[in-house]
Amino acid sequence: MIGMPTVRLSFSPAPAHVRTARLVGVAMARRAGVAEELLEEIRLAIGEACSRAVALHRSIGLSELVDVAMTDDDRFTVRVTDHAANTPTRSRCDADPAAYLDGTAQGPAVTPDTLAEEVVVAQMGLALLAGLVDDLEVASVPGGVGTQVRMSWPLEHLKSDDKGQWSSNGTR
Amino acid sequence: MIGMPTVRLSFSPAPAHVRTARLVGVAMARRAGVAEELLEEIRLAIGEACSRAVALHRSIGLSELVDVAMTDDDRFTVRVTDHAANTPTRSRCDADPAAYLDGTAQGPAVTPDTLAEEVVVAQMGLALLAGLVDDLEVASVPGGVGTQVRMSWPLEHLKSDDKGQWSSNGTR
Amino acid sequence: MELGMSARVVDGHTVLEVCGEVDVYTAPRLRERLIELFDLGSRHAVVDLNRVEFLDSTGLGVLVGALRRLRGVNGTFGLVCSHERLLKVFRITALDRVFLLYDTVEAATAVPGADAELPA
Amino acid sequence: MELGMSARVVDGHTVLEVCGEVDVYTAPRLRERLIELFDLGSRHAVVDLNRVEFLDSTGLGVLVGALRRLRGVNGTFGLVCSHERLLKVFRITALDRVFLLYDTVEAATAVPGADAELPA
Ligand SMILES: Nc1ncnc2c1ncn2[C@@H]1O[C@H](COP(=O)(O)OP(=O)(O)O)[C@@H](O)[C@H]1O
Ligand SMILES: Nc1ncnc2c1ncn2[C@@H]1O[C@H](COP(=O)(O)OP(=O)(O)O)[C@@H](O)[C@H]1O
Repeated sequence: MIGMPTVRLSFSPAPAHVRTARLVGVAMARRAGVAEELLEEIRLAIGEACSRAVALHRSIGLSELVDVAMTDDDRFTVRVTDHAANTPTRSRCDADPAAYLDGTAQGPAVTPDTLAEEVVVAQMGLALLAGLVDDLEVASVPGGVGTQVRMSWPLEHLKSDDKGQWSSNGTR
Repeated sequence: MIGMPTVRLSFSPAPAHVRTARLVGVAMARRAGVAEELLEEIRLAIGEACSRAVALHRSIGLSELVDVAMTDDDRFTVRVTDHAANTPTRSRCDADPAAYLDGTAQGPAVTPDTLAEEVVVAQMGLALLAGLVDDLEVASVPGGVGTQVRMSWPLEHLKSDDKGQWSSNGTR
Repeated sequence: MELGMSARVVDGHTVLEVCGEVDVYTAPRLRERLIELFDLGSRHAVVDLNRVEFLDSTGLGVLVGALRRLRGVNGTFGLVCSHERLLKVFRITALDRVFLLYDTVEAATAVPGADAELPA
Repeated sequence: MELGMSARVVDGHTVLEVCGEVDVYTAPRLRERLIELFDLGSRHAVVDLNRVEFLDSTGLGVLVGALRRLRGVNGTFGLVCSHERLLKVFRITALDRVFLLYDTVEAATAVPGADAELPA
């Protein structure tokens, strides 16, 4: 059934679990029949989408689980969903990285460096997602709080589903 | 919070996803600080609990997702939940494997071999779970349809949570 | 991680060397391969598990099925398994008392057998 | 998969060789290590990424932070990165125009530097 996830991974917003999501995503993509040369970008893209969601939950102290749903119907599709309310602060990260290094993007130079680094990370994360994934869609969660990043990749070869059975004659 | 899963994996009842569950379980156990020498039995135990749930769903044509919830509070705890109704057929698998080979356990010899193999598999799966896992609990899902296999293992070392921050002086 | 299999005849026994993971996902392919060999006439089979990294109950089920099938035709079915990791699985399930377990292919094929050469 | 780091001084540059995955999980340790080196007085640093298998935006953020910090004290910060897999990450984010990228440690340390020997 299209839309029904084959595998769903939900995790508390901790960096370690982003690794788990990458691991699961790549294992599933490989088994689903995605071309070997796409696996590295899938690893990176899933990591970025999940890191973004984790950072967002953590930045507002939200302990709710981040969701990753994966399906492999006609394409390998991954949906990463956060549960943070859509506020204006969420779009603060679209400045130019070079400008940030000049100090012009962040306004006065009093910005603490750790915050500044987070902004760079958010920018780079979005740049990577946009640069890596041909079929990328970012949208508000329908009828709820949060954002969903949907990405998909083509399947290279179809899966077989044959399995042998012991013949009932000749056995006893 | 005890009981709140850190990672939850749900998957359609397909054999391939049992591998995913093993992969996730071992990766999480390792990161949670479970002793290296327990990882192999965790891999096997999670695989058996998930295979059992998958086989059960498939045997009654249930496409609902199988659930695996993992927490790492004081111990590494894994809960595998199926959503099959509790019927008498579910306890058919407690005969002795040797007796099955003699043909005595299955009554008349007309039993198709494929079914017989499934019975052996179910027996061996339970034997492995019981033999491997010290802290094992099988119970009906509270207030719902299905069974939950709960397993836990001790943590060997505690996790650190330090992370450096760029000092705000000396940077610009 | 994936399953690899290769068959040869040694001293009248069909020896199937298996490597990788024999589990709920790959066991059907092991079953298929064994059926194929039995259909080709193998009556004395040895499955070499020494390069198997993982074996679960579904894998055990396939091996039990093979044992039953060859017993039914007065054949023999031996397993080569010398690593503690796998032996543990046989011990816990008491299948170490059901299967003939050998350390080496040489030991497993020392018992008399009469399988012909495999067709290419 | 895990992160490994080892530092040495080459021609007045502190060279930190990194291997494994630099990601949202391990990047904090890279940051810590760089801070440690800078606090010990390193002003001319090179991070050798040639044995890094994976680098994500959090890793990039740490590298940008290090670059900023050394720029702030008139130091230099070079990266050694010759594998296409990683270069792609720098290109997509346009950070190939922000960092000094070198193929080898030799090339990166050829520019003048004045870091003292590291304390044991
Ligand atoms: N690489 C493979 N090697 C052997 N068998 C495979 C392979 N890929 C798929 N199969 C067979 O296809 C069946 C279905 O697996 P698959 O469709 O990949 O699972 P899913 O799509 O649910 O993740 C398996 O039981 C297996 O027998
Ligand atoms: N093996 C390790 N190597 C380095 N850092 C680690 C290691 N284990 C844990 N940490 C640190 O602890 C932090 C928390 O990770 P962890 O508690 O294991 O995640 P979780 O429990 O949510 O799976 C990480 O951000 C990391 O900096």
